[in-house]
Amino acid sequence: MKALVYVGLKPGVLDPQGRTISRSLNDLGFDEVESALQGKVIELNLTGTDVEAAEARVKEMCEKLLANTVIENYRIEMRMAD
Amino acid sequence: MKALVYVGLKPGVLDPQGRTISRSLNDLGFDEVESALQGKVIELNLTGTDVEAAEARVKEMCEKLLANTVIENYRIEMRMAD
Amino acid sequence: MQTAVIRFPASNCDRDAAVALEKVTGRKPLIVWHRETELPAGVGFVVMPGGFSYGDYLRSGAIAARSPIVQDIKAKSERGLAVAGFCNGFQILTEAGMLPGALMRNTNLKFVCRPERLKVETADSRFTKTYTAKSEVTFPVAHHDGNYFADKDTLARVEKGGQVLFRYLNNPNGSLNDIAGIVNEAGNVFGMMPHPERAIDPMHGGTDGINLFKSILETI
Amino acid sequence: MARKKSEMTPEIIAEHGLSDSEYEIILDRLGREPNLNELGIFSVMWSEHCSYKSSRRHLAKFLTTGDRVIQGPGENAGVIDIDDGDAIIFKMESHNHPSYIEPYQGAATGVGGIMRDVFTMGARPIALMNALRFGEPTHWKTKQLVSGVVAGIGGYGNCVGVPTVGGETNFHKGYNGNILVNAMCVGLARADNVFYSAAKGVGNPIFYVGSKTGRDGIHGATMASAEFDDDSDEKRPTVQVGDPFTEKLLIEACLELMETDAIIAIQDMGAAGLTSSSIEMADKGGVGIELNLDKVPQREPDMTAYEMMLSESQERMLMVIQPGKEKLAFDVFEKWELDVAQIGKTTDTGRLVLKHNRKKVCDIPIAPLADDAPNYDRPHVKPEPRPVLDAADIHETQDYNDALLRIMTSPNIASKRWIWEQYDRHVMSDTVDSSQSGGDAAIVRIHGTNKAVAITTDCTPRYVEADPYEGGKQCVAETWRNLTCVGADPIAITDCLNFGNPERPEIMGQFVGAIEGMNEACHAFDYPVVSGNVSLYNETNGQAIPPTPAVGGVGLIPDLHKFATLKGAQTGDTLILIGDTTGWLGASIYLAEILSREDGAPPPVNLSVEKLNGDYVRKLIRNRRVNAVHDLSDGGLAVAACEMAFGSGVGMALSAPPSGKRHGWLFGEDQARYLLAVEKNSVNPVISTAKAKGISATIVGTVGGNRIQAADAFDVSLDKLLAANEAWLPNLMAGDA
Ligand SMILES: Nc1ncnc2c1ncn2[C@@H]1O[C@H](COP(=O)(O)OP(=O)(O)O)[C@@H](O)[C@H]1O
Ligand SMILES: [Mg+2]
Repeated sequence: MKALVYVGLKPGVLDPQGRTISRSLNDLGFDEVESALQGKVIELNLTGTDVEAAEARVKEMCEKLLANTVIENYRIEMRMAD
Repeated sequence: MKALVYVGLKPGVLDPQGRTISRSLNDLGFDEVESALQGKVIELNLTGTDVEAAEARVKEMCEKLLANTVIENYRIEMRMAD
Repeated sequence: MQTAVIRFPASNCDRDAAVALEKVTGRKPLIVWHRETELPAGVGFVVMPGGFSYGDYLRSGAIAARSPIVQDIKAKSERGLAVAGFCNGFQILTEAGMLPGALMRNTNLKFVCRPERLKVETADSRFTKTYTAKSEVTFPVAHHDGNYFADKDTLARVEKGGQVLFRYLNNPNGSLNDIAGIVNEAGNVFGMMPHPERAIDPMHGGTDGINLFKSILETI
Repeated sequence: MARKKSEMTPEIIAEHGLSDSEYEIILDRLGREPNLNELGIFSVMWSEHCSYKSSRRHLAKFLTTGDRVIQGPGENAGVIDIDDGDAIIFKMESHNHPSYIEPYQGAATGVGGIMRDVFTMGARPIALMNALRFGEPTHWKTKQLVSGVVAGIGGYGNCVGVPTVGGETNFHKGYNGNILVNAMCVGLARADNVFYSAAKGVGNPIFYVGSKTGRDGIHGATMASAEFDDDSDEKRPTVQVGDPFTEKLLIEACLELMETDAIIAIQDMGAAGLTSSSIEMADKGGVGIELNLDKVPQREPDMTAYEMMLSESQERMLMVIQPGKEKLAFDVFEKWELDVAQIGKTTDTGRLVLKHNRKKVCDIPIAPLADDAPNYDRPHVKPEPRPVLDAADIHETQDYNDALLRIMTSPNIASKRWIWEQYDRHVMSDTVDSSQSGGDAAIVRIHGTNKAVAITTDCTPRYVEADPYEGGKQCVAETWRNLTCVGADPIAITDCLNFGNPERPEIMGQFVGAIEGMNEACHAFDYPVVSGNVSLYNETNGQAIPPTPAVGGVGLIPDLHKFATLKGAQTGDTLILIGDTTGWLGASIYLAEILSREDGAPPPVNLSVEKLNGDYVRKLIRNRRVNAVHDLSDGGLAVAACEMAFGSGVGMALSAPPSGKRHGWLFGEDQARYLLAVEKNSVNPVISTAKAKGISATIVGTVGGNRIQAADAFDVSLDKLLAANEAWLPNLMAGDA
């Protein structure tokens, strides 16, 4: 089983990385880029088969380690192995 | 219009971040974590309405700036504004 | 006074901190390995040193903040133990929730190493009592993630409570309100991005940092 | 013949970079055909990178011994004695090709690799340097390369916690297609606890420590020995990713184990990974080695023997452990959370035997791999000597203010603050002086003592291009001079010889000429080469880089009460120039920046004058006769005076030339010269003693005010000039991602 955890900055927190990316894209001639945000994806490979239980555990991982909730939001997507 | 660009290390490339994350999740008692991979998501806000044309441009952005294809893969997801 | 420096994997200013503590106390600090679950008895002051604990992977200081020894230090700090974190140590203290706010990537996205002038905001604290309020000091900075952030309410509370001890005169990283170092509400846990432990020797970085160690060690 | 029904097609052999005659030697030594694993092993061992097949016979000419040399070339790094039982271990290495392909990781792993060379020998790394060459600032790729390389060097060194204290950075169109990233590491060890790579004994356990093995950079060593063409961007091989966190743990773990008697021999896995490390250890110790590849910690499933032997995964070490100390070794490495495995043993067969999946997959004699490696005497031709230019025939600028400003904001002279502020220069708390002051050599204190090492890297490729022999001399002389400027006794050098394709006689001519020139300087100064590295095939589409033999010098400051920098000039000081000025403008910065010309012979280096002048300057520093010292190099007297003014924060006024034209006087690049800021009452003794020794010493100006002036030439505000000098690189790099 896999969990995809998306971690991004909360709205209102300045994202210098995103800003630099959009500026550099503009500099390269990609004028259509209005703004950019950069976040992280953490892909976890998990043992077990109970998706619901696993998701609850992943939520705990996020709160405990994967996200810093002072500045970050997170979102979890569970996937069965393909 | 939005483009979500997922950038991750190619399979086989060392991912020291992912390894350290999975180890420390194990240390915190999350034994179900077998491995972890860390990647980036870049969310681009774009002007224009032609999704196909936009996607081709985003692909170009990936090749030129957003990913280093020597070690990284990328995947693009287009979204109409909601 | 027995002091201690915590050593995490890839701490790299642990020796610098130890040299500073020995210089001021005349006694070698204990070096405590991160796997320990309890601080040795009798330690009155703990330094979380600079470096790149766990490679700064995930977020700077994040993984170290979850280590067993930090849980023990956190509990003891709630009962009054004096703790200071410099650079990565500051990041660890915010990640552990021992200090408010967070340290984000420098706004120009680059690592910055330079001597930085700071204003001592107040001498009314355990960590700055031997400085003159509003005086200027120079400490080196060397970090990639030193951009102090806190939400509006937290920031207002920190400012109002006089918890800001040092401010940059020439903000190198985008920190809100030019904040370089803060103390917790109780006044016993302190963190700063600049390196006072690299400013204790005229041959290397000047001597402006000595008073910081003197201040805290006098009060214990 | 056996080759008829061979599995080894000419294509496979060619893909492995082996020539027909090299393959014949393999057949002869083995008495049979190699299998693919064996072919791969021969191919990396006989690559230019590992075998030095084009350079070996010329490197052998170097002076490599001296009173303070504990270990010269041939080990992972050179070792010198700095008294009191302390030893300094250092080396410089290139990571050019990978840095061009993936600037961040290429540069980062370059730093990681050179550090491993140093701590493998028992030294704690205490300083890093970097010598960088990029293409034209306006070239489309340059900015991205500068940005990535600098971030990579900082990202690795900062994390590991070793200060990056200095370096040099050039820009020239000759590097558009091939940048140079040369990193140097200096470490501190106890002279009686240095570790070597020769395996010893029979049946001793072989340990693998560090990161797991993946399919990284397979054939990296052969890549470093091949030219680029336009397709290289497409055929990009995998580049290794560095993990400075593991490196830091590896340093601490190795140094901890080195405090015990558990290690018999140790070797880092650099280029050609497990292959070259095991073969070098066995060959040096005259033993055989048997490895069970099933035991190798692996990052990916189903790795073949071929892949494991050729992988260039980073942060790995191989060691021979004292029997009975296995548990001790395991305990230390496990404490530091490193992968560790006992993967084999030493044997008395003189053969490398590999087992995988319970089958023997390689069985070859070790001696031919190392000793019988090809050793070519490539044809070489001397370049036509260039004419000596007479300053009188060279156009003199009509606007000296403008000329000074242009030179001070030119790519090679402009401040490199944008670069070195991204490097932690202070960690370990022993940096006495670094890039920060713009000084000639970095000064790093030996922890807990009152002595220090001085470190510098130098090379002036345009001189080497103009005349490889004189240019080679100059590179060594400049490092010697820079160490002297801070009051150090120069001890020894390391080098990184970056050149084009050695199969071209004119390139080989540059290479041979430079080495012979360097060596002459080494002899004149009693200044041996103790380690080094060769990087050839730095060319794209037949366009070679300017010949760039980068030299890293190390010296000793015995007493930190007596050293100098260019920071100490005081208002009221007199400026004294040591050394003769003829106004040499051939191959100068003035010629390049003001007249867009790169012609003319470079300034000759008179080594005995160089020695005489330098020894005198060092003595003045030791006697505390001078407040500030700076040597004259690129841009001559004018640039040296500006740099001293920047470092000291006070203006300088230069007097009119004693004779000759002003441009030659101000911007000429005659060698063996130093600019001293001397307190008033020391001026007469400094000059009269010089005269007595036959050394040219001239009063050339005074210190004070806030302007940079030269009589009848320029007069500009110090602040304005400094601001312009500082602005050039940040402006170039503005907005990089
Ligand atoms: N890549 C770099 N890394 C660190 N420091 C650098 C780098 N490039 C230049 N510097 C610093 O800038 C200063 C000027 O360099 P350079 O002109 O090469 O000095 P010199 O001519 O005396 O050898 C030196 O102090 C040097 O250490
Ligand atoms: Mg110099």
